[in-house]
Amino acid sequence: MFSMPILSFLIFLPMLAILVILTIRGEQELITKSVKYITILTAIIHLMLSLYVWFSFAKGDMDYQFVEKVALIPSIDFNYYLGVDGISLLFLVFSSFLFLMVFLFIEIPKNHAKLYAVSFLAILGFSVGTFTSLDLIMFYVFYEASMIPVFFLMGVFGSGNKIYATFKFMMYTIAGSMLMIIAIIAMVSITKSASIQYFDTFAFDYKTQVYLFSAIFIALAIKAGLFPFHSWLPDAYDTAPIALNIILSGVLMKYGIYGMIRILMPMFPLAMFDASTIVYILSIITLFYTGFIAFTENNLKKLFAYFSLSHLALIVAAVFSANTQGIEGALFQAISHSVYTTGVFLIIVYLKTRLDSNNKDYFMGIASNMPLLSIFIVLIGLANIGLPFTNGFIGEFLSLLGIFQNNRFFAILFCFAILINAVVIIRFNRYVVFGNLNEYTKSFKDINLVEIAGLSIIVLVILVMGIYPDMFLDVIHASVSNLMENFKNGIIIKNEI
Amino acid sequence: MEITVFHYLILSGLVFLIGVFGIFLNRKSIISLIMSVEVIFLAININFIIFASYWNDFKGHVFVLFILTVSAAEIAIALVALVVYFNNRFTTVVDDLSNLRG
Amino acid sequence: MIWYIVSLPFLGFLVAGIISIFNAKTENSNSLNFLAWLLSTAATGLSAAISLWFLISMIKMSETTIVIEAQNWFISGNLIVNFGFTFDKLVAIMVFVVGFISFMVHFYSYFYINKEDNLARFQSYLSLFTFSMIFLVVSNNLIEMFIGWELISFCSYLLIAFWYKEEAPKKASAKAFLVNRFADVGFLLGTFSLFALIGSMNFADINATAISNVAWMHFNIFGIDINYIDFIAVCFLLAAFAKSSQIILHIWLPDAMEAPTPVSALLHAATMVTAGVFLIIKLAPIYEASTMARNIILVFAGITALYGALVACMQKDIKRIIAYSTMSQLGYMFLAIGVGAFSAAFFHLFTHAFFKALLFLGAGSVIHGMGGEQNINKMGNLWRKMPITYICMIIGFLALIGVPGFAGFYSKEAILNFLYMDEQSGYVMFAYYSAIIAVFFTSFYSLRLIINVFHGKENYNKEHIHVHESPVGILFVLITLAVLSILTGTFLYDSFVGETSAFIFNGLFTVKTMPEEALEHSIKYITMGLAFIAFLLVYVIYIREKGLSGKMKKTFPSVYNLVLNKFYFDEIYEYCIVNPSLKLSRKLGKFDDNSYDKYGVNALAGFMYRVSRTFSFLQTGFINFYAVIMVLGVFLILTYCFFILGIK
Amino acid sequence: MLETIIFYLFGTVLVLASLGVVIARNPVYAVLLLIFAFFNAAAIFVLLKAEFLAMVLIIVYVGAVAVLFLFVVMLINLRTQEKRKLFTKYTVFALVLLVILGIELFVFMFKGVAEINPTVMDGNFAQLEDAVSYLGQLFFNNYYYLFLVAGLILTVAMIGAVIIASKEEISNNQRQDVFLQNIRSRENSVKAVQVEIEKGIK
Repeated sequence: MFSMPILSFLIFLPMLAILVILTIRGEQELITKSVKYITILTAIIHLMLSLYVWFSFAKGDMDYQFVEKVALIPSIDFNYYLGVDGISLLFLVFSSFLFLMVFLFIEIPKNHAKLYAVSFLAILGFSVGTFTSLDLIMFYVFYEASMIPVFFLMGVFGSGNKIYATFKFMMYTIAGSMLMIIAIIAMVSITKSASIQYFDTFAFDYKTQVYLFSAIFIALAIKAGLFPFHSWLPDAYDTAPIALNIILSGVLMKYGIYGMIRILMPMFPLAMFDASTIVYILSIITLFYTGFIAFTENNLKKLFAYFSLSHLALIVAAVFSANTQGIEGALFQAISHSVYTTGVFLIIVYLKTRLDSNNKDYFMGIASNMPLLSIFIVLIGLANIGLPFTNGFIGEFLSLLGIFQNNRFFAILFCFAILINAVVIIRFNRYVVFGNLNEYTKSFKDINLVEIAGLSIIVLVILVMGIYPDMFLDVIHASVSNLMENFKNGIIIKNEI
Repeated sequence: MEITVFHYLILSGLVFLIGVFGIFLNRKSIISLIMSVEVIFLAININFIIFASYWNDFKGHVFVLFILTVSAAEIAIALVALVVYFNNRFTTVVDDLSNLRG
Repeated sequence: MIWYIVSLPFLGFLVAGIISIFNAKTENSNSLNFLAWLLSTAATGLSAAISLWFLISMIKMSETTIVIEAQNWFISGNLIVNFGFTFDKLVAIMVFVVGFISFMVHFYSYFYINKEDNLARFQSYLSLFTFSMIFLVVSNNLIEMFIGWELISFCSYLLIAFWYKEEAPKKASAKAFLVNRFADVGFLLGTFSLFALIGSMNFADINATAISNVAWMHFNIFGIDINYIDFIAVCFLLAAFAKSSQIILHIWLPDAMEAPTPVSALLHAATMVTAGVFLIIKLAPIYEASTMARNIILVFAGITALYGALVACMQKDIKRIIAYSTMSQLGYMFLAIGVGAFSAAFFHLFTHAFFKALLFLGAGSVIHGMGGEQNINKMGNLWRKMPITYICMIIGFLALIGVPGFAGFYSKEAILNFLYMDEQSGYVMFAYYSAIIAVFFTSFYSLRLIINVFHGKENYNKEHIHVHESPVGILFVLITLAVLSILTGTFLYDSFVGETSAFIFNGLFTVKTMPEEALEHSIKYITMGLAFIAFLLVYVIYIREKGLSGKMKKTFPSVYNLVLNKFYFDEIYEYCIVNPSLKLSRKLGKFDDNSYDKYGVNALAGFMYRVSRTFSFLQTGFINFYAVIMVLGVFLILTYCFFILGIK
Repeated sequence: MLETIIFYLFGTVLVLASLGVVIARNPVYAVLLLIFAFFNAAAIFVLLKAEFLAMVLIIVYVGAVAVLFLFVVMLINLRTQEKRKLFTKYTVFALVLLVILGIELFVFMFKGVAEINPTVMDGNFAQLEDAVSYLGQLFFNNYYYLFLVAGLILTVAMIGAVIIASKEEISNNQRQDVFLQNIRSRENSVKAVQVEIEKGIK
């Protein structure tokens, strides 16, 4: 269909930029400046190319498109195999967008600018690889490789108790990856194929499904921060630089969601079907537990860490509802969450440039002398609680509808998510936006043009997604219906056996 | 009394055991350790040759030659390391070589 | 044409909003404020005018429903959401009411809001509020309605927090938003189950036949069989109860009085609290099918009508009295719904909109004249100083009490009559008697307010407060509304609940009619008798025997305190829900920060560390030792082989 | 008959020489005994019709490697270790272990030989002809690549040895320099400064 290997190019473009950055020598300021321009340029080209993929993508087509396949190890059908369907495309474009936002609107630290930019570019490349791989082994390699730069970013650019947090994050990740690689080896050795497409039609027997499912699910649940595996996240958010927070919540946590949809659903339909109750219980616990913590959390970054966890729990539950509305809602909510969390962290970084603190108590009464920022805070807060015409609404609505169709009882509990989210944001607004001015906030100046631009882009995307969601849902319809068909077939086949 | 393969095997086995005994016995000098390893190699070579003759199969000889090659390389490296170590520490007593301890 | 009705207020919101941003930068300039006020008022007025024109042309038309579907908004599987508007005669009337009241309030605000405040911001909020209510009313399906539903709570949040620099508005706004958010949970669940049941969220598909086809369906939670229709009805009821502040979920409404008075008027008369009633009327087929839900309505609405009226009798704040009266009147509307008289409920909603707006704006006028004082005990003998306000307020209260000839009489008597006629079960009996008793209390608090504010001794400090009649703009609004409060009842009775009402409501629900002769029923005399007794009582307590209220306080201290403190609802909520959840939140936060890691993850890590330290004695670092271990290993393997393989 | 005598002669000497290597206290003696053991082993090789390998062992291994040993031992001038008891607790334990190991070893070897080919239970050797040329053919036809690899290994070992032993590497290590320590004086190590009050050192 298309001869240029555009997906490979999307993966290797950041690598190219890395090479360029590594060759820069000179004064610190010069380095910082040139690094900034190179990263922005790369991100712009990257976004434009991924938008090109988006627009030339045939929406009704169920098959993978832009496929590139080079055989690597034929005996186990291990290929360099890339391709996108609607689901990957959505994640691809939005991660590209988030990286552009990060490069454009967040300052590069003066020392180690090169390391900083290189790490982010590497994550960009690897994340594209993760979202477009059609081969299990490749998926794993990219998935795992994206974590390496995170260690550097957290360890070098972090603040506070960063070594502890980095170590914890690493341990969690490695524990999950260990289970995952074991499962992948088992899968490949059973089927003699590593191609993800192959598993659409291959049916494992029930017991194997359960074991493999559990292993991969735990790995992905660690990424998505489900309850017993969540404790890396608040610490990581607290210590990581804000740009990394955006990428963590916007891209890396979404690996979990993407993996569940891409791997667990088509490959282990029966196990997934049977596990849904357990996952619902875990999600409910996560949702209420983290939501409640977020009520009174004082540390801004931790607050939104817990809040993200609470959102992610709903998304995971929606994935496990395993019906069209649930999956589409989960996907939509996943990208919505990326966008509005980016907004939240941009706000935090703008507050932090005025006063370097994470403590909510220092930022009180923004509305009095920063009317513009407070408008943005309220708008982005609305997206967080899923008010209509923001993207959060569509995702939340579809997710909850999906869960309701799957399980009435849990849906009733999950619906209280909207109440919990509202409590968090309303409390946040009450103190930060409408609070009484204190000696620090009195001297704050309202946001400047660049900051307005950054927040406006986010708000624009939020509104576009909320008012015209069909633009994004349209892309995933075919893929999701294909997925659902495979899922149902998987269950039917098993029932016959 | 004819010499059968069993005699040869007993011989090589004895040499092997002596080499192992050397490893046990030597607690100090690293060079003695290396020499014990040499003795073990020798026993193994003899064993290979025994079976090569026994089965009328020359692959055993080939193997011996490779073992000689690799052990020569190994000895060279080991001895150089020893010399370097000696130059730094003025000793080859193995008891002091406990930097590997974690 | 219909698009203009919806989009004009939104346009007003955008314009006023943009102006308000500039306004914030330029320290509230007067001309900008005026511009914003003018544009937003004009937009709302235009919208109201168009809706009136539309209503008139709609009444002439024979078809019942006009559906405008713009396009597919979004699709997901079998869920197809069309973005569009539905107009039937009920909707057209409702849109007009909303537009008109909102226009009045827009107009009024310029004379009421202090010039130091950002009027442009206020106007933009008002316009958005209007837009969302109109959006809710004309919505095509439940999702659109939910959008309006949530936007309303959000706007009320913003408006209540308009004076955000004080503590009380902040608290009240958060309370209002969260209680309404709780209602949203019910709304969502109802929507979902309706979708699961009939596979659609369009109002067009929610009709009597569709509902009766699925009325037998059940679902199962933990072995309990639940009827779908009952479940849906209760879910939506939860939503409507919170929005329309029925008892238990009513706590936000009195606190919402922290908002500027025009907001209260808008919120109580047209936009927010009526949304719940409107929702139930929209979903009438479900409530016709579910007896259980109707019984619940009767009980709760009966209690609410009584509770609101009773608590209003003891309040001191002029706005709170009227707020509790709204609660009580909403109870009446729900009572009508409880006996299936949706048209009567809607009629009461309609008349109530006018006289409640009148009362609030009149109260605003009083507060304005008093320079911000809201305590009725610190007023008195104002009728000479502000005669027009006085007359308008009197008209409003007469309408509220339901004196024959005024609008409230017709609607309220219709409701009481329906209740009386429907008298079959204990629920209806209860509802009927509580409604009758509530009339007594209604009269009591109305007269108490009138006497305390406009008659009697002047209890305010004359040197500091210069009472004056309000500006012409305010009076214009008051007079208009007063005229409407008188006229709407007499002229429209027949078309709402009388014989011709079938023409308006046909196809929406089973219309129960009430001929005008029915009003000759003895209920009228009962209520008027009660009102007269109340008048006498008020006269005795507040004019003749000043000490009587003090005596009563001493005789029944517990009852007095109970009513004075609104039956301690706020305190109960604070004690049972708010504080425990905050406490739990802090506990969980500490747990997650310290204990979870300490005893969970880090404990595991520590255990592994200790294990590895234990085994590290094997790492002596001596090469010989390793060699020996190696040989030992060979030995062990060989021995193993010797015993396993050798024996074989 | 001659074969028997030669076998016993060289075999006995081989065992004794090996034992000497292990227990000799002077490393020079040990190396010399090792060379002696190699010679005896070569004789055993010849007995087993592996003349070429016997020559390789003597010329290459003894000529190069063992002499390298000797060199090193003399170069680093190892002193004779002090006299020690041969039979400590440790060695007794080792001996017991070795005896069991030996028994197991022999049982396996004999058992293996017996099991694999029951027809040659007598343990006699097959007759080999023209071993050298056959070996050459094997090497340069069948094991050509492996032969090259063996050469490569030797090369790498050589390079490695050179790099490790090269002076530059050694000088990078932290060594105690007694001379430098001795010439260090107070004057060029410590600086005394007059500090003004409340100003500190700039």
